[in-house]
Amino acid sequence: MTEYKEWIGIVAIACALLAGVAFGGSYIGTLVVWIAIAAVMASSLRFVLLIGELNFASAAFFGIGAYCTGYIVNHADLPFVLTLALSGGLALVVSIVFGGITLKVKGPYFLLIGFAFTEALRIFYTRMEALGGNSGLVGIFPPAWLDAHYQYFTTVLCFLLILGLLGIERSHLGKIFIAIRDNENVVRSVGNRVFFTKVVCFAIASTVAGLAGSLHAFANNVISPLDFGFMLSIFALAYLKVGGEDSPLGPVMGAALLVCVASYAQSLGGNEHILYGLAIVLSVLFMPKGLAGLADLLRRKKESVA
Amino acid sequence: MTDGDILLSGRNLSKQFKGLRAVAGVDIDIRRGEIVGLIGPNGAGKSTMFNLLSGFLPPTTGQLFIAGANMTGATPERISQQGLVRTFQHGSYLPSMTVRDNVLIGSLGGMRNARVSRAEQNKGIDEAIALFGLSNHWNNVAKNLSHGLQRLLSMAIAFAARPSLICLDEPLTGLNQTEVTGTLQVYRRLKTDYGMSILLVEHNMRAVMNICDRIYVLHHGEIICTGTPDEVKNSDAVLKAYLGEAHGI
Amino acid sequence: MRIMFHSSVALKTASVAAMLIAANLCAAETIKLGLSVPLSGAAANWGKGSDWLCAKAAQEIKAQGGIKVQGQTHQFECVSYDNQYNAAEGTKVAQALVMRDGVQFVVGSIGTAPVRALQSLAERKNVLLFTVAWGASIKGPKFPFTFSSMNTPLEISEPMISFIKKQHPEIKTVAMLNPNDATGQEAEKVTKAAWEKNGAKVLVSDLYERGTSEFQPIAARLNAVKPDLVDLGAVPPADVGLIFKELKSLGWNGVKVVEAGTGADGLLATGKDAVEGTYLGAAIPANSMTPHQKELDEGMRKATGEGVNAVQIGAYDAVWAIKAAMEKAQSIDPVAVAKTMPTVKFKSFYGETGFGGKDIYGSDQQMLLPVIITRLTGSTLQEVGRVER
Amino acid sequence: MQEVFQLLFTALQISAVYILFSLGLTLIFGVLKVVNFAHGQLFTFGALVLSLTMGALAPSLGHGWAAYLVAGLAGLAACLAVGLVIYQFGFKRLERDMTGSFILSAGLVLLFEGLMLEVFGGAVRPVPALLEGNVQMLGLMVSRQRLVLLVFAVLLTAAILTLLRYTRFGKALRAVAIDYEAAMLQGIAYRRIALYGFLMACALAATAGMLIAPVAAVTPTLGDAYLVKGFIAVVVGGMGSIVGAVAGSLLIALLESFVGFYFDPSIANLAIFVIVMVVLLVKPKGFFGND
Repeated sequence: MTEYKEWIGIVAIACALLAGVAFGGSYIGTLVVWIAIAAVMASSLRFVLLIGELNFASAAFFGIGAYCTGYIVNHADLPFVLTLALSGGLALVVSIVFGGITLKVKGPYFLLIGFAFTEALRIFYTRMEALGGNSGLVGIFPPAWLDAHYQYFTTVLCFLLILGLLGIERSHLGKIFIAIRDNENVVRSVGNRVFFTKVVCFAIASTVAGLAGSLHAFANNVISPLDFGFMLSIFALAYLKVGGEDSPLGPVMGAALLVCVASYAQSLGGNEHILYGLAIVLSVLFMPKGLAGLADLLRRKKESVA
Repeated sequence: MTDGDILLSGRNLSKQFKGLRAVAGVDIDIRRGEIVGLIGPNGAGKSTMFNLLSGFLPPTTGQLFIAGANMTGATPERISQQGLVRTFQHGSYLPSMTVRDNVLIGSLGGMRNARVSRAEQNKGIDEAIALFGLSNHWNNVAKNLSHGLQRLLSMAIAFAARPSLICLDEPLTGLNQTEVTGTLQVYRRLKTDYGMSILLVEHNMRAVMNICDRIYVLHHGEIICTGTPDEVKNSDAVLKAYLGEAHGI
Repeated sequence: MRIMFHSSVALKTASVAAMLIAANLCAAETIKLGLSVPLSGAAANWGKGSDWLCAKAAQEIKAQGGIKVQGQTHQFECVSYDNQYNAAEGTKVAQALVMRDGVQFVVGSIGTAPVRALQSLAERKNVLLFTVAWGASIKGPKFPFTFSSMNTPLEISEPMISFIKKQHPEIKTVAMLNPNDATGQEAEKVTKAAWEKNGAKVLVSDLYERGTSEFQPIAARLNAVKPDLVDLGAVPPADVGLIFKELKSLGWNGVKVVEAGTGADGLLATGKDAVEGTYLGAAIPANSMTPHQKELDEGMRKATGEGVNAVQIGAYDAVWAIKAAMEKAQSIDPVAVAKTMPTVKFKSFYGETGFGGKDIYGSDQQMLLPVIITRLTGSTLQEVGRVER
Repeated sequence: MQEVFQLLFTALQISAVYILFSLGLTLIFGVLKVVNFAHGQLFTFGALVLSLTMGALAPSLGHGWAAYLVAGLAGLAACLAVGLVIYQFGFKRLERDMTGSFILSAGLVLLFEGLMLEVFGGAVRPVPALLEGNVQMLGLMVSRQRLVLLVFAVLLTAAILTLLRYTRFGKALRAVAIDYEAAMLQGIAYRRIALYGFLMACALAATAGMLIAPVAAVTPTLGDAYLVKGFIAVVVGGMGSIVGAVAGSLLIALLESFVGFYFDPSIANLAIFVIVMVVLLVKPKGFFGND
């Protein structure tokens, strides 16, 4: 039973969110979509953390997916599913090239190169007429047949992606990821291809981020270069850290909590940043295992009392 | 001895670091089913030698053949696929994972190109765990194990890859006498039951003399003596090299 | 009806409900006015000022007896959210304003990208939208609910440039710089055309990243072509000061123009004596302020640390325009109000005005405001020219 | 030729701030192995406190050296106090946890930026120049304040290099940077060295912020642009290396100056990001990195 508790937890949260879409009115529905997309971003970040790297380029791949979708909708009339697939595909191709080059460096260097990549792409968008320059792209609507159900569709797809990532994590491949984080020389010494595996991990996470970006573009209808700055990675980091990075439930819980709190905190004006900042600082210092760790602790306490 | 018996063969291997010649023109041969010791005073170049053989460092000059294939300059992954698996002196395990998952990683590396059923794979993992006496700890997280068990685990990981040559970097350090005896027993089984060769870098001279078929003595990056334990013990060159060292033979 | 699943949402609804109840106690009916403005980052003061002026206008209207529609008296209440100048946050703000808070009138929205996000929702949901964003692409008959409450380069550039050319007939060459964003790109196009039309040659026209900290290379490049005049179009005030300062230290001394110059404080804070004589196209001159304008200016100084500027005034004027349109239409339905808006006359910050702009945008959605050309002398702005429209 | 000369000099001037900024970053990384994103906030905080104190002192002391000195000390003290708090209650608890401490610093960025906006407001604060006017040097016009900045950058870099090379504290610091476990075995008090190293970096950030204040737009977002460039300088130069930080800063300033002049300032920014990726491909540890 405990072996499947993360699966059950994630599915339970997904069901709760879907119920929110069904009964909660249109704003709650939108909120659910944001939570789902944020949860995917945080899960993607966590996925690369399995090999021990902090992937600041995740915002860039999210942006690549969104811009690919925006471009297709504005310039070519392709079917929705194909658009989604192409957006994920572009993120995949770019991530293989980018990862294949940069995963040779580790730790802070990898982090900062991802940061530079994100910022470079952002400036690149502003200079591209075809991508709408600084104003970005508008009119990115889901097709008519899906419009009424788009919130369900996005939520379900997002959670399928999250469950897919969890599935990979629990597979032998996922164990090699964690082993690489633990001690990559040992993994290499017994004949596992470390670099190749790292690129695979990075490419999977980036494809998922690209798909999330595409869903985001359809959900928001409008995108602009500043949407995909490095702050996006920092926010994803906040979801992950508050939720707890040890458990696959963490990013989902963190995203749900922080997106709701942020929606509430909007009325605080510019103080939203203070809130996010405080949330990160406090959880790093006092809740190093995040919400998921806290839940675990409570459960264990209850068991020991009972 | 015929060429067919030779599993690993290094010819004129050298490694030059900025200004320092860590290994200088070493020839080394290891036959199938042979336990070979590599000893020498601190700083003799043993670790560099290990890195050269396992592909973690490319040699400056010289050539490396494993099971007949030229492995000069190959990656550690490639060399491991060719049958050579090594352990590391420190922390040669995966601290956050369970004993079983540690061994699983070893078996995954070993079976990269083979199609093996889940059941067979599990059997192999259990066998490795049992062989190194870790059966009671299979679900414990590696970082919580005692030092001695961690040493055994690092050998179990290497074994699970089913290499033909297993290179162990000071595997007995920190083990108590019973553990040492038990481990040496396992080495004999690796040789007899599984036909594996072992290359052993070890400071515990009693153990080395006890278990090894042949010994290479490295000093200042060069092989100063090679032969059976008895031959090495009686070599003048070896005695001279070790003089001044805190521990003699 | 909503069914709540998240405690935070429930909490929020409870507090909104509490606010509504409290509001209902003091007024018969309160109409919510929304703002989607930057409240953090470099442009935070624009948003904070807009918020303050919206509240101020609502307060003035209340003091004058509220909005009278079909025998009922209504009051305004302002709610501002931070759009962080990007489309993603702009969407969140749009959703919160329109879908959550049920706002039907937006009096202030800053930044082309977030405004497009808001517009995409507002036009579909019949929400009336006032903006000070410059992009011409967001205006016109395609967007019947969108109105603009600030002069843009299309209004400012031509009259201002011909005025300056008359003042300085010796000007032959111009160097231009604009920020690399929607506003800057828009300004660059219009201003460049206006200079060429008035017989000056544009030697160089560059874009730079907002948030740039070192302006020496930029100044060096502008100075290298030795222009008679430097036009900083839509460059924000603090950057204008830094650029003119660097230009001065390079020995350049020509005519300085900033079409979007909204106030002297930012320029002086960074430019000191190097900004002397700069022409601004969107500032409120101190020497010709009415007592009421002075009162607002001083209030703004207390609230944000800087004097009032044209960006923020957009929100103030929008509130009054909506009041006038509601009373004229005798309705608080945004569809009726939007229909009436182009024909309404009302008292803006600058005086009596209405709407126009059909010749440029295709519909009368542009608030007709005077173009006031000011010049920085010492530490104050003097009005040197005014084009009424 | 004159043009190239002018651009070179411009690059030199710009690099002065980048150097002061990146020295602090590289020091923190060297000693604590922390990628400190909140460094820019300390830089900003220094400048804001300076402007506030200068404003308060203006009636009694005017804008002379005395006012500058007092305000400068106030800014320095404020930054050191903040630095002490974030080290003692933050980074110390996450010793050598790269991911954890980076996340903490990212949280601090959001928190500080929000707080400073709340406390100081978004308006640009005027700071009078320490030295007004320009001087003619080798046929080039240079502002005096920029020269002061340049002199400070050179002096501080020299001072830090001397400190690291010739004092006991400096040697301990380097030992910690190379291998902190070995250093601890040698009896070096790692915690104390780490604290002093961190505070030194804070002081550098404050100094840089206060020196640039008269020639920059002092707002709560002042440090953001420097943070990005400073990090790129450190990465290109090699994290933890002092010489690398200087070299990286010079490279960025040169790019900004020359690409900005011959192409377009916005392209210059793009070029900087592309260059960092190219450099890391060729030299994965930066020019002077050895870690």
